[in-house]
Amino acid sequence: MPTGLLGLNPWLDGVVRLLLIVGLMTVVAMGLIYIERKVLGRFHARIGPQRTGPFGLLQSVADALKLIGKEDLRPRNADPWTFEFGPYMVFIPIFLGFVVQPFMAGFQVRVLELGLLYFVAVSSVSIVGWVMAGWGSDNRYAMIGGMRAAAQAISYELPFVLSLLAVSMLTGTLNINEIVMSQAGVPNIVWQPLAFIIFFIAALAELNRPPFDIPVGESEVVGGPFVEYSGIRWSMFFLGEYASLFIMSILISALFLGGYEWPFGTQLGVGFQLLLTVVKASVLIFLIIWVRASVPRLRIDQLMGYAWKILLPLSLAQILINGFVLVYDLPKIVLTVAGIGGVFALVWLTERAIRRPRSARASAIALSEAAS
Amino acid sequence: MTIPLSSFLVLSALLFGIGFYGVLARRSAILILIAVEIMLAAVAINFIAFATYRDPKAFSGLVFALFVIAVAAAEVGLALGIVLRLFRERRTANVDEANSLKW
Amino acid sequence: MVIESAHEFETQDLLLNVGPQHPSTHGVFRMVMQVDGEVVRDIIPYIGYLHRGAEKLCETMDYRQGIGFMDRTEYLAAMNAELSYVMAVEALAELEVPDRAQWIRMILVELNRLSSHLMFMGAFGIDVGVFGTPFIYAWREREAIIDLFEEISGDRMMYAYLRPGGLAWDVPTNFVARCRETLTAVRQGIADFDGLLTKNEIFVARTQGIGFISAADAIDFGMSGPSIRASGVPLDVRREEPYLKYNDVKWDVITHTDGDVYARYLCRLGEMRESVKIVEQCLDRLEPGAIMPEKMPRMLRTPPGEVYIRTEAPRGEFGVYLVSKGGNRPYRLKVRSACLSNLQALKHMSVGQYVADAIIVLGSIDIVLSEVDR
Amino acid sequence: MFARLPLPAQFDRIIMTGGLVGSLVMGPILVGLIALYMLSRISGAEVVFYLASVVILLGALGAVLLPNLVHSALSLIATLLGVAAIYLMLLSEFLALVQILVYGGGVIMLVIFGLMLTNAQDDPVVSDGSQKPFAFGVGALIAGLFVAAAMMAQWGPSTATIIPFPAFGERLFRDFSLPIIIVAFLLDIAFTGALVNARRAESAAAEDAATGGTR
Amino acid sequence: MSAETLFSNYIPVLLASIVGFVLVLSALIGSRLLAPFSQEREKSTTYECGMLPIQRAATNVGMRFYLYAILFVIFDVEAVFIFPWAVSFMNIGASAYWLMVAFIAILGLGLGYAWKKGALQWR
Amino acid sequence: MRGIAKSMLTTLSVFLRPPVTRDYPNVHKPLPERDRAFPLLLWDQDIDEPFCTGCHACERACPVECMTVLMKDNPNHTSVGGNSKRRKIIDKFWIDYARCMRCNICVEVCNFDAIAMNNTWSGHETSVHDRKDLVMDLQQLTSQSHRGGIKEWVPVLGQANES
Amino acid sequence: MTSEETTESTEAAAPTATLDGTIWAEVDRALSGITASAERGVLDVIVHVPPAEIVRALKALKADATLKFDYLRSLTAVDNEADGIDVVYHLYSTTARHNLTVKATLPPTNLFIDTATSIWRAADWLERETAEMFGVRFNGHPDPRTLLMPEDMDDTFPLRKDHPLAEIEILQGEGMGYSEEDQ
Amino acid sequence: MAVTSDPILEGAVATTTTPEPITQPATAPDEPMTLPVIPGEHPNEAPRLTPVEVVPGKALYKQILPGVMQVPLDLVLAASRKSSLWPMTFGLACCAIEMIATYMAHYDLDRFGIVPWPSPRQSDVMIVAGTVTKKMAPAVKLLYEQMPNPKWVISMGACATNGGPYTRYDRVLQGVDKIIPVDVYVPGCPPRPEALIDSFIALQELIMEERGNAGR
Ligand code: SF4
Ligand code: SF4
Ligand code: SF4
Repeated sequence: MPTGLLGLNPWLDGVVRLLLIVGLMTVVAMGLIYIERKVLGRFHARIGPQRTGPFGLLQSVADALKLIGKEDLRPRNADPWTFEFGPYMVFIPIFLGFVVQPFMAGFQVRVLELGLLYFVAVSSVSIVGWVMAGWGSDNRYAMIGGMRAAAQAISYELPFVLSLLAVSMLTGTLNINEIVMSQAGVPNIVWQPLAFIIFFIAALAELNRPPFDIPVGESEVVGGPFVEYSGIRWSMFFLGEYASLFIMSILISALFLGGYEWPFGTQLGVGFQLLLTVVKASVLIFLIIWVRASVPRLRIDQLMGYAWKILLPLSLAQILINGFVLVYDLPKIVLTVAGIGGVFALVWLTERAIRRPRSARASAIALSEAAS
Repeated sequence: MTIPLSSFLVLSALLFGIGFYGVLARRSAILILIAVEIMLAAVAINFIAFATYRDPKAFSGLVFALFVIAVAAAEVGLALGIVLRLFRERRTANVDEANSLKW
Repeated sequence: MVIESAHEFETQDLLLNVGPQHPSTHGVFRMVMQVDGEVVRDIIPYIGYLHRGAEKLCETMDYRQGIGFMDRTEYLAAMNAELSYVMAVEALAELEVPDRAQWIRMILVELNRLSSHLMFMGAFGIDVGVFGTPFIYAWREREAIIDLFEEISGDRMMYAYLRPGGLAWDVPTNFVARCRETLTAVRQGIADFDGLLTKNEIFVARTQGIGFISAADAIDFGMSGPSIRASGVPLDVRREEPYLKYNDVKWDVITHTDGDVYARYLCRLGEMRESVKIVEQCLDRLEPGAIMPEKMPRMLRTPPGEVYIRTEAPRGEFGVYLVSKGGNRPYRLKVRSACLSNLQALKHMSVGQYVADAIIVLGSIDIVLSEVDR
Repeated sequence: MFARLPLPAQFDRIIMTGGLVGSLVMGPILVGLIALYMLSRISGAEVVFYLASVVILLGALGAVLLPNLVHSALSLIATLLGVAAIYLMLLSEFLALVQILVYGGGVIMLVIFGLMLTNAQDDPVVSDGSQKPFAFGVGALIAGLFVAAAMMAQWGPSTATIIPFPAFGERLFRDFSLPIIIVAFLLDIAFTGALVNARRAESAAAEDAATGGTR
Repeated sequence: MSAETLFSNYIPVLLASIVGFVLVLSALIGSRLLAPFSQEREKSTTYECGMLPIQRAATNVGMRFYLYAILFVIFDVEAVFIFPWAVSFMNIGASAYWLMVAFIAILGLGLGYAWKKGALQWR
Repeated sequence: MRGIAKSMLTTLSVFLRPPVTRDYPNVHKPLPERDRAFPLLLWDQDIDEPFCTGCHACERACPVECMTVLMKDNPNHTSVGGNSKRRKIIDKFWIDYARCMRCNICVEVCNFDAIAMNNTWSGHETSVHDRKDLVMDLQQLTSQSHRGGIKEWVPVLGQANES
Repeated sequence: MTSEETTESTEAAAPTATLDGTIWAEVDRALSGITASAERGVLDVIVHVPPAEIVRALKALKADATLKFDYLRSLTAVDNEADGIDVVYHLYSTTARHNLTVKATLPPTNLFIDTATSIWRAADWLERETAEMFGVRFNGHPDPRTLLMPEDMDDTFPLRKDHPLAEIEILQGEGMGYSEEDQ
Repeated sequence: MAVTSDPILEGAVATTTTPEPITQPATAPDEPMTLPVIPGEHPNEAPRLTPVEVVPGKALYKQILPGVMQVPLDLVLAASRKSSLWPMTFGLACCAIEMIATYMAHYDLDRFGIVPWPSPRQSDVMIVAGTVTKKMAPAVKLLYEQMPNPKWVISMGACATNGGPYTRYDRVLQGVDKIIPVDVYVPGCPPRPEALIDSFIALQELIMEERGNAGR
């Protein structure tokens, strides 16, 4: 049997690494909540948490403690099993996703041969938890929210998977570590700008971040599947959300930005690698928060249409182009050119699709007249 | 491998039996589909088990299992479509009420 | 075969209850939507959760005491509400308002229109789903206007500053300069909104072609304000039946012909620019002088009679129907609420749209519940 | 101190029950398995195998027995995830993950949507009745036959090898090109059929709405 | 890769599910210890913007969701086939590439059909 | 997407501006002198008694009936040997801050300039745990003025609005 | 007042003033066959129409080619106690830009009037409100539920003059503060 | 079906949503139309406006831990609660505007860790900002009841405290403390945003003072 960290047997080794991950996840999720509030505060020309601890640093801790000390309600009509197990189903898959995240060379829980497939497979399960929460709450907002969440997640999973495959085609492997290491020279974003953008958009949708937050949109469904959850059970969803935000930004940086690698060699040591990961992930997180502060929410039909009519064909095209270039051994720069062309196509298609033609008004009139 | 092949086969047999019971005993069309899924899973276990244990190249069985998964997915989609239509037109998802074919 | 379970398979459209406590009903409005999938099939609005009898109470108050209630009736544009009320009293009591008071009133009313439209922008941005940002931008500028009002009248929202005949007291000496400062801030705010929303594809996609109402329907429903002007009816009391000094300044009635939510948004944005223009002209023409008529009775009494005064409030025509039977208090006071009429058209505008659209259609009407319910 | 534990009042919540079920059913099994493992009676792999089997069988039983169809569907997830673990035991990493991906994310969602659409979350258990003994008999018979066959047959020694994933792909796409194309057509056909049926259903619903069925 | 490596790779996955479960459970137990507890009838009514619920929530959702789910399952299966292809097509060469082109094209036809039939349209 | 980019640039420009937050409990924004918090009774420092004579004018004029005025003979009146010119003086005075709508009418109707709106922060920071504590009695109403803690604002043309 | 100069003559709101120069002539023509009388209000002309004829009159006013009162500004009522209840319509024409006030006086014993919802949809909620506030019943109203009142409190009419105001719960004075101090 | 039943009392309203037009006879029915005005309290009001009794359930640690060991836990819990008071987004009238202003950039309640959540299930504080009419009161009451313990109520403004300017109208509830217990009252009509912040500070002090009750 191969020995892992500290020469322990694989079980113990796994436990130790997982416990480290648990600590990391808790700290990071709380930190992310704090950071998001601070950054959003700046976007809103205000300060954000300030009075709990120095610079409000203890804000998330206070929130967490308060949530633990908060009564945990279950509505009378709720379905007990689904309602109570919803948080588990949401949280555990996200936690499983940590297993393959590359933080630095040599530290991650496990290097899986099929790491990407594993990640995709595992994270697709958590949507069941959303539906459980939504259905189990016996609440109409929760129900609609859960359904929307499911529809959105399955729609954006395809562009997500396909653009991720586009990257793995370049390297010929599904092993995240190998993908990262193959980017020691040039990060993949250079070869795959289109895939990067599609992946980023799909990741936003998978994370239910704006503009894809219709399942939890306050102005429509008052918080979506979690309306009825209170106290610690609710905070599990919350924690999961931020943990997956963290995972997702690590993953994007690993796949497209080169993770812990950079073009100038590895002589600076593992600490520096960790720093690189953190910096790249932070940039992405800032970007995600920035998007949150700036864009309105899409409507469900636009959201689904965008996934199926624009992102899916484009990512299929990206795969075929990648295959063509690789099979016929064309210079890699073709990929870049095609990718940039694809980005333009994406922008053009987006603007065309989203800007409804004026004639849409006529149909709106017809509809409202038919209905009334 | 320390687990004997027969363990897998027994598991798959039990699973198949449960699925069979579900198909026969329940009347909701959707539950019958669920039971069919269980049976298919049992079958796929058999395929892979035999492939792993009995096929030196350990290959065809895996591919078969892959195709089983693929076809099962397609089957669920189609069957549910039919159930939905049945439901919409007959107001029921109960197979016994849908046993006449003249709709 | 006995169908034992048929009742379990009855299909029913989802009844979605929105309000009275819902983040996007702008107060205590409630509507029940009949939803099929995500499409709204029917809407029943319920109002009256804020019906608190301002009209009835005003009948027991003398004319000055009533001003406070007018403030609270239209709390987002209290100046406009006060203006209608005092104009009604003035019309009955035949008071002549001095020029300076009129100019100041006009400045204040337009500033209040600005702050009310800013509020709309913010709330509407939230409805469309931008996380907090528009609200924050709106309030940054609104706060400037509120500060100005506070310096003038002493209160942030309930100014109680207009009086039948003129103003309660004169504006501070640095008023003009402060006003110009505020206008600068507001211009920045308008620019921010313009940058944040107007061209944003998602915003456009969410609002264009949604909540259409034709000009004829809008007139039939008695809509007014930006809501009707967005349908192409240039109905603006300031232009049709000018009061104060609106004839003496240059400004345009903003109309759009699309009649959808986006047009209503653009109308308000345009109106904000017009208001800035108006205030600037007023500031230029403001001269020292009296703010009250020469001879004011100690206790204002009105002869018997009745009058229906309409002014253009930010949300539309704010009418005050005042019946007096003599004495120092109204016999009957009726507030014609623009929002009530606009809200009536909600069902017409949002049936057949998506749930999310129904919510932004509601947002685009820009209701103030205490004006609807009074 | 324990006398002051207000157990019934405080622990009536299902999650406690969930924890209890977890510990009462899975706990003894787990403890037993670990004990056996410690006593070197069984290997680590067998521990996992028996655990997975318990999960699979419990899940399957839940799926066919639970009255509420949504519960059935959710309990099916346990079965399918367990089956994925079994695939893993059978050295097929890829199939295990595909099982999770296709079933856990896709098929279950499909089934749940189907349930939500037909309003059939509450299965007419009442109407099940008569067939149950018969079904049980047949199911037990088949399972018994298979079990007997599996136990009686002499299975030779294992020849298992792990195929590296790229090699699997290579052979799949070299040797099975025609089936893949056929699968593509099959998927297309299935999907078109489903679409047509669903759209028919939808137009039926629309007719409902139009003829005042629901309004 | 040997079977042992495979297992040792997936041991943390098993452990992680247990750890995750225990994490949630312990948080819940901690909350049970610290949080107040009361059973009031009104408190456990379903939240509905301050109104008592009009009807049970579990009514049917739109057919649209279902259509998208079917589409998703089909394309998910497609993705499943692309996974092994992506790592191996370089070894096979052009034939595998064109096979995949055909595969995607056939499914693309299906998507196009659905598109044309308006299955991707919400109304 | 260009429009979205524009939105994001707009938000970024705000991100780069300094926050506008007033750090409230630490920093109090200067209140304008016209600020109307709640009415207070003024204290006649010369004679050391309130200005208020208890004439009930404000009580009658208050639109929400939140004042109660009880008047008494002034024990400090010149006729009984004191130094005050007020024959009658306020005995008990309550204002229910919880009901007052801060309309300024009481100030406008008072003929003795005995009541004024509090324009300091003390008028705003009045949260209590029991609503009965919001009923201010004479002592509470006058103490701030007694201490000289209030600068009353007299409208420049305040006489003009005796409607 | 500058504000009044545009529509009607500005001064003298005496009800007996002459109606020259107003739209009364047109209105009179449009209302032929209906016994209407008019007076001059402060801003608008007030037309009194018998309640029985109100729908006919309003229809005529809307349909008339020169008047075209297509916009219902407001609809309300005034409780004149013994003299019954006036239902008041404020009309406006978006094309011809003139105003008119129409009044129908209902005797206190028969508070029924026909609905105007068929003429302007704007009348819908306004009539519902008037109905629950004054107890006026609008015959043929499509949706005569309460609008502002709670559903179960629809049998009192708060805007009537005889409707009492609530007692104030007073804490100060003879209430709490006083008694405590005096003990 | 016209909706006549009270949704709060009956639990169900509008089984069919499209109101059937109630066709009234064109001729007036000859019932007397001057309905009696019922003076004083309306008979239907009593059940819908009964005050809420909070049933505090004690936390487990309060029951099993010895007294000394409770103290630090109480302190930590109270301190975290006071730094993370989440109000429900819930505005009733004019005061709500000032409440919104308090959330906004110039005042920024987020500095105190106060962020609004739309659902009562996640909120600790209910800010009753505005006039509680008798039509709205049941909803307010229900929302309060749906909040999990521990929960607090801030009554913001004159109307919420005792009806304020509208007290004398008989459709207005004379103070929200008639139906739910209130912890902090902020006077003013409307209170300034600073006054609301001040009330939060008062509430924080209250929480710290009552920390022995933290497990309530
Ligand atoms: S404050 Fe003025 S008006 Fe009021 S009682 Fe005193 S003297 Fe009279
Ligand atoms: S300010 Fe107005 S409400 Fe307050 S006490 Fe004076 S008169 Fe009454
Ligand atoms: S207290 Fe004043 S500001 Fe607040 S809701 Fe009541 S009337 Fe409006």
